[in-house]
Amino acid sequence: MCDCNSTEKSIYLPELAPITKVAMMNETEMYMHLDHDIGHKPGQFVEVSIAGIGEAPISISSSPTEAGFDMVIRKAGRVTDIMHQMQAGDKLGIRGPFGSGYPIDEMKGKDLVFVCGGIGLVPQRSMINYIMDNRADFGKIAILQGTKEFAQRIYHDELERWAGVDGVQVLETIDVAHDSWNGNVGVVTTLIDKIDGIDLTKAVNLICGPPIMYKFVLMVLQEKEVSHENIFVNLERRMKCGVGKCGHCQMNGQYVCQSGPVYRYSDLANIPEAI
Amino acid sequence: MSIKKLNKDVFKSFVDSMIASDQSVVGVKEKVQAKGNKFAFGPLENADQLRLDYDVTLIPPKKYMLPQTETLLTYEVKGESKQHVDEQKLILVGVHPYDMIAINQMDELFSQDEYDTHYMTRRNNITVIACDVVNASENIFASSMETAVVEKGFDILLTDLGKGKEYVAEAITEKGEALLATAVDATDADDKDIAKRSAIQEANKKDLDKHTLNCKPSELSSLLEQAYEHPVWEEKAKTCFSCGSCNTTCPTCYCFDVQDLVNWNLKDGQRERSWDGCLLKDFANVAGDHNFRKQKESRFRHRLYRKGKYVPTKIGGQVACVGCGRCVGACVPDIANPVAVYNRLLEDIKP
Amino acid sequence: MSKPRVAIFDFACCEGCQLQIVNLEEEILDLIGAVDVVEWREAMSEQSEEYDIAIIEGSITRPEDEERIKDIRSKAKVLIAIGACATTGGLNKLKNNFDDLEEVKKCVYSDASTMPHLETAMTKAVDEVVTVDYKVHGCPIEKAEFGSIIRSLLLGKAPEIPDYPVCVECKKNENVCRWEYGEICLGPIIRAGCGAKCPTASYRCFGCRGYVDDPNVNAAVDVMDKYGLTVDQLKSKMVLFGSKQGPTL
Amino acid sequence: MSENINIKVKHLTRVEGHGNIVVNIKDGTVEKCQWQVPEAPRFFEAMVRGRDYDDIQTIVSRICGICSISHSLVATKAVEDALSIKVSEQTDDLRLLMHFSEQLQSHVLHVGYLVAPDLFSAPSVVPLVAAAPDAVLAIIKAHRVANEWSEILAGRITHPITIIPGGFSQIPTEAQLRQLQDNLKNLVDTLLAIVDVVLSVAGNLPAFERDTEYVSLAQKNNYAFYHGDIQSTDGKTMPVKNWEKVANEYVVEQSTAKWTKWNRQSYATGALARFNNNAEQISPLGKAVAEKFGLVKGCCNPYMNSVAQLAEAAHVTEKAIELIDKLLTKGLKTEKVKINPKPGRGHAAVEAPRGILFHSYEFDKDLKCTWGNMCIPTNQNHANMQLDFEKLVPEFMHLGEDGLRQTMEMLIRSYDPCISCSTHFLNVEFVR
Ligand SMILES: Cc1cc2nc3c(=O)[nH]c(=O)nc-3n(C[C@H](O)[C@H](O)[C@H](O)COP(=O)(O)OP(=O)(O)OC[C@H]3O[C@@H](n4cnc5c(N)ncnc54)[C@H](O)[C@@H]3O)c2cc1C
Ligand code: SF4
Ligand code: SF4
Ligand code: SF4
Repeated sequence: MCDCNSTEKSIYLPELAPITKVAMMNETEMYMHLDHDIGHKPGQFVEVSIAGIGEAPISISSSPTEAGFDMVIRKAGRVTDIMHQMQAGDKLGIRGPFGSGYPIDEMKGKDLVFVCGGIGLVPQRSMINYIMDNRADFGKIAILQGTKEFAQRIYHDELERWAGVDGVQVLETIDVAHDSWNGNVGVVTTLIDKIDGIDLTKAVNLICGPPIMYKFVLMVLQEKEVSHENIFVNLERRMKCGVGKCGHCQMNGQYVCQSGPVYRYSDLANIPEAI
Repeated sequence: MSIKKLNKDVFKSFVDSMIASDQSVVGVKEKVQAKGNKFAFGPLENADQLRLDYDVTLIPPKKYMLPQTETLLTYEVKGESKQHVDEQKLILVGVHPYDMIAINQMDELFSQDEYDTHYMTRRNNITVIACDVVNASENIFASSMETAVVEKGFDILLTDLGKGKEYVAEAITEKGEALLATAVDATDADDKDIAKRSAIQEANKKDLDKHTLNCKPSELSSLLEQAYEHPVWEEKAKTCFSCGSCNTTCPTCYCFDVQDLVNWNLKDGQRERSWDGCLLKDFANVAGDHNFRKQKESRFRHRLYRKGKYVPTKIGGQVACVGCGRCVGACVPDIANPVAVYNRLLEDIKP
Repeated sequence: MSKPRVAIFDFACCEGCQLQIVNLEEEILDLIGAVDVVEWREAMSEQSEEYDIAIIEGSITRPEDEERIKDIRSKAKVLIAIGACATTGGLNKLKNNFDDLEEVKKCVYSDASTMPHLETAMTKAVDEVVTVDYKVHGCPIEKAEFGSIIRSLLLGKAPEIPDYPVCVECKKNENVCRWEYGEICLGPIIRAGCGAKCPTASYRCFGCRGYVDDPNVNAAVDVMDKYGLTVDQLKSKMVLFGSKQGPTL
Repeated sequence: MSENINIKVKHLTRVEGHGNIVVNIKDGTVEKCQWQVPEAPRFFEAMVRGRDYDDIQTIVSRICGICSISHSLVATKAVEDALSIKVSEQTDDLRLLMHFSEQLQSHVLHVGYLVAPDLFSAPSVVPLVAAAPDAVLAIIKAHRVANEWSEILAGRITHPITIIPGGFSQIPTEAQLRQLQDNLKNLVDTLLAIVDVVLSVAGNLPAFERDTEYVSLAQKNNYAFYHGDIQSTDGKTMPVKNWEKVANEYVVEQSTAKWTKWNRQSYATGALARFNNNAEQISPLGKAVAEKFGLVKGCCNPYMNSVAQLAEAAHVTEKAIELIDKLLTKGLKTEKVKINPKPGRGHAAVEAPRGILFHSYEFDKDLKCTWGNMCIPTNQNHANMQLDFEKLVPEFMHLGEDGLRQTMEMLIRSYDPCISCSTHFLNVEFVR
């Protein structure tokens, strides 16, 4: 037993950091920037705390190559409702970063395919922008983004910017047709066949979206004989503590807050609760 | 360190002097209000209240390290938070071996990876006096789980050599040694006493066996490896109330919920954690009302996998069911007994 | 920000839940400090048509009550039902087990049964007539739970109302289970939040807070044999606060 | 002086339940003057039928949130009478102790929260928080102590859970009783402070008298709350089992609650009735309080009911301190409830804070209830309120509309009516 003294800092104690920028991205999603460096890796998340309201796990959306960090907040409940009322200058409690993040080293030199559904793009963006800032280290990039409705699209400026980068292709679709939209209509899986010049079986495929999306994307990748080693999924779970104690995020033997939320699909073979 | 012998009177005055000291003393008492003779840990006012011949307590002594509800932080609403750590010193008297082993497991879980100072501070401030079992409870199966005797974690181990007339007390820590030294009239235990103690412990290893697991606990992990789709989960969970009593009475369950409370001034409040249970319907519910363990059987299975497989991988292979039998008695539809489930699996599967 | 205006209204009930608000004792001064109570017939003479939060006690048992509750709903931004009578219909729904109230009335009052003041209808919970935003369960409500729900709302946060059974709180209180005495305790299918008051006082839970969202009533039926009890006995306990709502046996 | 007055108070405030006052005066002649009860009927007498004997208390406790202890106690006594169940002396004493707690709680609530605003010409207790903070805090404290007292014995404040046929599901510990006794000793000064505050504005109690029959329980050596026979100030007594011959309930048009009469057209029950029948037995402190206000046996001013309540508040506090001494001296025993219920019919009465309360039940061989009848104090007061009104209106109409209305409202409040419970007992015969 460790005899550390009791004045040790609590793992549940958040640190206050001011919000420096907010912007509504659409009706339900809010962008936030905090000038607060937490030394994260792409794919990690923080626990956002508002004293009196509660905590919520929120992905870090920006690359560690930029100062501070970005979040995108969907209005879904107690904490996120209040976050939506906040403005630049207001303070948020932050714990973290938590989680394992993306396996950057092994992605180096490879072609990468990002399959994103809705705000699944949010955590993926932390990796995408890291790649943009270290472009030479990575191969070709395909970014597939599917959104339910036109009005719910997020980060469209950025999708455009990425599309202009050498060796990067951005494919976008929406589920329901819309007058102002002349791009692809249909679910995100319909984009997979449109990827140009990337051998999916050799690429690293990274998936993040609503729980239901994984099954379908994985089915298509299965047909394309992509090995499970080359697929990474980013999973959501209920979380209370973020530090592997409270038990809520557990799927079979894994604590998502510690060993996830990014998993190599082949590592989930014995984790039937994962997908 | 020393092994002493305390006769009844010496033992009584030893307990009374602890009570008279500046430390709080909690021990096993007969529950006054209940109609049956059930037992519970509670503050001792005098040595006579202490019942070391108890069978099992209603809930385990983990409530002193991980209280039903505790404050983690105090805060200004939407502002600064301060950590709240309870530093009260406590002597905990009468912890049975299986409960001690559960505490040892929890110590490991709360200190590994991220150190939980709230749990660990409480833990480090507790002096534990463990005691060997004298009366087997109705559902105990410590023999099967290899938890009938305990070797570490406590400060002093007491063994009743017969009807509370004589005790052997062994201190294994500095804290324990210092405390035992306050029993000034205690004599050194001789070889005969120690032999008697061994006989009692050996007997317990065999006799705390109201249910018998048909394999070694170490084999559970590989048994469960093959049991995920077994029909037993649905068979049993059909009558599960999702009441979580199997969690709330379990000495090795430690999942918790966290909630923020606010005072009437609406300006300050506290963040509290309280016991949760993986059998409760909403345990794995997330926004959008998506429930990752929606089916009763998946929650029922999760608990038995946690005990037999998941937690063991975190704590060096030890099985996280210590055979106290509490869940067996607590489950109204009588489906929670881990031995019954594991044995049912063993009928069909070879570990 | 000005203080929210709160109005408290009662329908058919024992007014015990309003009493729990009075029973906040010293805390009621805090409550008065945090909100403007603009109408509360039992405690004050002032009345108001303008309020933000309407707190409703009691069941809806007459056509005229339906009109009144609809009117209240149209004026309130937030409507909170307090107590079993309002949240589930509670004990008042025992009456609904009689098949035909008109006939019952005729047979009782004969000529007088058409007198308007004797009008009665099947008991309804408030949410059977209008939308209810939040429910404070119990018969009576627990003043501590009521206080924390109100404070939560004042902070702009949806209150956490348990959807797990009474057993959770009962076990935390270290009670001996009533089933061990062969009593039919409804704890496993009833919503917690009361702190398991009854089993803690060595009395079986009789279900005043209503069922959890997904009660396993079939399990309760299965269990009866094991305890040497009959399903009729179970029914007779479930009917007290559980008539004509949730799972009926 | 106004010749035409029209008063229509819909849903009188600061009373438990819904009541209306209607007065029409034309050219100085009273054309209409009514106390109406429009409360929604709840049919408890029907709801107990078919239920288990051990669920009766749970059901009928919900008749009234404020006097739930009285309803629970009287129902349990009636069930025990019906099923030939005897209880121990300890059970009896503990129940009496619980019963006292409700008297204190209810009286403090009534005088402090509901009547005091009238005496201070305030619409509610809220403005008094600023005007007389000490008095309000004293009232809150007395109310809290009374509630904590109930909770120790009844398991919770409202709707008791520990009272079971034959005894208790759980009794308090000796430590709890000792603590309670200390609290009650400390409470005496607080109560006297409240008494002084009320005394300072007692001049605002209207001087109105009407020769009235007062009915309550009475006992030789006790100020009767829990045991005793029914007694009238007209000199008649009646054993409890014949209570229906006292109440003689009947239905009137203006009310969903039934009315009652015994020896005259109406009678009154409540604290003043108890005082008028038991004044000799009140405790020294209770007596001192009564004397301060000049309350003496035979008082026929209904407004003095609040004063009688204050005297009783002092009485129960003093008596409870004694009773705890008795219980502690004997030592508390955990008694297992062992009963052997036999079917039958039974009756009981207790004094609820607002007056005498009757319950009767019958059970069949399966111990299911086949019949129930209850008569609550407010029912017994409705007719008397109406007769008071008829004398009061001509006497006080010189006050004009506002003054008259205020005087009439105060009259109803002084009875401490429990209107919602009074409407639960329309004599309905349900056919399945
Ligand atoms: C690793 C990770 C990263 C995430 N990243 C983001 C992100 O970048 N942006 C984003 O917007 N969201 C993100 N989320 C999701 C976000 O954490 C949830 O939406 C979270 O619930 C919001 O918290 P809240 O307090 O606003 O909602 P809550 O008030 O917790 O309620 C949300 C919903 O959760 C359920 N729920 C919560 N508590 C209970 C309870 N006690 N009982 C029953 N049901 C309950 C209900 O279905 C409720 O509707 C992430 C989640 C994870 C795990
Ligand atoms: S297994 Fe038994 S104790 Fe556990 S949740 Fe189910 S019914 Fe309750
Ligand atoms: S007494 Fe009732 S509430 Fe408590 S554990 Fe048993 S069944 Fe559940
Ligand atoms: S234990 Fe049951 S009956 Fe008692 S208060 Fe709680 S929900 Fe109501």
